[in-house]
Amino acid sequence: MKSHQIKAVIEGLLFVSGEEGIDEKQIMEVLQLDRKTVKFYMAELMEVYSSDSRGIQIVEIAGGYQFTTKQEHAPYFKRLVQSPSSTTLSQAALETLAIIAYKQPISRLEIEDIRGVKSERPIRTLTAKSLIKEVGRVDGTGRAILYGTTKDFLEQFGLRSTKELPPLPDSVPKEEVEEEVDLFFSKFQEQIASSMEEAQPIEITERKEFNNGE
Amino acid sequence: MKSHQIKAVIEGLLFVSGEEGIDEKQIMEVLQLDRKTVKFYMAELMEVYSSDSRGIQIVEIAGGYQFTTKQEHAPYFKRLVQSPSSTTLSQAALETLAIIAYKQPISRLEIEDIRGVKSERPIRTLTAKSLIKEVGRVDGTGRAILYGTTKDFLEQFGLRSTKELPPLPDSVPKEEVEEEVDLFFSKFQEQIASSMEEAQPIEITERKEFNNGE
Amino acid sequence: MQYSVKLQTFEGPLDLLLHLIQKNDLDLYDIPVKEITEQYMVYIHTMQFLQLDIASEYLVMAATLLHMKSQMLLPAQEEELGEDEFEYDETDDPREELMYRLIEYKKFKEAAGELKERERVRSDLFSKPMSDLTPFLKDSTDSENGPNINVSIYDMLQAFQRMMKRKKKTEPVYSKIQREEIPIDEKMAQIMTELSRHHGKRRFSELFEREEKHHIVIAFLALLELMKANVIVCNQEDNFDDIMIYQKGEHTFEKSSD
Repeated sequence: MKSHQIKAVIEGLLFVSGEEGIDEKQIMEVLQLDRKTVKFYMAELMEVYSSDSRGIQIVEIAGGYQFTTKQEHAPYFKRLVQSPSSTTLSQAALETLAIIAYKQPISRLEIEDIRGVKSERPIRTLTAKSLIKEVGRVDGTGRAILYGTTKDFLEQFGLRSTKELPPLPDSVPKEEVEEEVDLFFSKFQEQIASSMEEAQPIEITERKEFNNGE
Repeated sequence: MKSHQIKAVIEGLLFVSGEEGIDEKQIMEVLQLDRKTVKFYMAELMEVYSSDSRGIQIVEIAGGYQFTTKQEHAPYFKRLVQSPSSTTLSQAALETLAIIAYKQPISRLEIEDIRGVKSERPIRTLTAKSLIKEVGRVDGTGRAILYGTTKDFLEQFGLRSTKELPPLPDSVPKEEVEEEVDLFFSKFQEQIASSMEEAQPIEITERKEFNNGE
Repeated sequence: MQYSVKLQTFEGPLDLLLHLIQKNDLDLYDIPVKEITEQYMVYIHTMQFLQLDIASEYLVMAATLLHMKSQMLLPAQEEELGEDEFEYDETDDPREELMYRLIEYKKFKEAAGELKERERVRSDLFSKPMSDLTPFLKDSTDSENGPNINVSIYDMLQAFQRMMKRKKKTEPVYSKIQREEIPIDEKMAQIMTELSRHHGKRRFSELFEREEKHHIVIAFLALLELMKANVIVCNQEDNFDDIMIYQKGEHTFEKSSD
């Protein structure tokens, strides 16, 4: 088979696979080629498709390849079709997912240690969305579940592997302070001001209010 | 917009429309072009795609256009369907398949109610893999599609009919339950059990508020 | 309604603390404990003023901060402390632990932001559903194979079971909660009785009848009062560990049976 025919077949395979994508291994099996040769043709095809005059591109994700449209054309498609990952995640789910992605395998307790809050719900949501899964158990009593990310995670975030995750920021740059004033915060500021003026020990007022509440 | 960009966007439009194809009119609207101009660009694109080195072609269908694979590549797609690597199903797809198998005929909304997450994609995958199909429509407005399993599904799992499906596991393995007894859940299981007998669609399960904030 | 939206942007006490530190332009590596504690408490009060639910984590952090504040005010205490537990080296900065946690949390908060951005970019890329390949199966010569998928019925049932397990955890437990008035003085006395009954040592989790916020808060406040009165000492080994309470005075700190 000639090389232009091989590329044609790969193009067809990418097309039929659509959002599911196609693995290198599947291409190898279908075309009876070795991995190196497949990689070679894929690189050539990706090059061809990267041209400005093309409306489709090949993206590499989770050990496979996928046809997608180009980001700059997004406005044209938004009106026509639903976005593949239009369901966005809550901040809680994103934080939990970030911790799992970087620290996998990790138990719920370790996640909660980092977040400082209970994290059962985001873990459930992420499991339901197939973004994380059980990857093992802690040895010893309790045998807590260890979580890791899934192939769907890589797909939804357009990653080839978890190694492609950007390095964790380890220094803490000072960020600009958000200047959002709302009802709550003006209230908050008022109270700060008044509590400063009165300069009362905070423990005393605290007791009273806790008693009233609930 | 330059002509090569216009062609790029049309290419993207053809791609996202997939097997359904796209009307001339839709292209006109999205790109704000008149019919004559669209016809001109389509002719150019079709010319480009007719090359031997392409694995996709553009065909004209009832007032619109459609990407399809080429007939001479059919043997490769056959191999793709039967390739051992294309043959695993994700947790999401398996869950969805289980629900459809036991609750058919069932609509997408009912499936999503049970799973607690959007399920369009696993449904599409299962359809593409010929494990499920449309078996009817819900009466009334909307006429939602009802899904059921296929003959291929029975073959795949070595069943003569869906009546041969083993009873649903109605208890979660004990050692894995870390939480205290949940009255609601036993209620839920009872209802599943009874609704299985009566072969009614499940409506009892999800309440929207459970998923709040995730 | 407006502020409940705003409040949800805090993902817990650490997030709130980071916010306070940033808002007031404080140094994360040298946190002024007094100031941050006061602001934090004001925040908690404001939440109550607006009659919002306060998650227990926020109260635990309040305790940590108050404890830290008192630790930094009081001269280090010399105590006979049994074997391993409960040791404060004079040179230890009590803020270190909190600082470490805040830095660690901040990292992942930022990483979450990057994930969000990635997700957004990714959602701008459109694709198409996988094509229906059944026609290719139909005219295949060896069509008796079916789709030849590498899963068994047990994989399917297992997937179903996993889903049930996940769902089970999502279902709420309904229970009736009766309002009770528990005066703090009474609770304080109760704790002291408990302590003397258990060799002067008790876990915080053993000090309230039910794990309800109301009970926990009262027990917690009573503890603070008792600490202030200098009749008990508390120790928490690790974040989220149970707090150990030791009675001061005639009782020695012996290890309990567990």
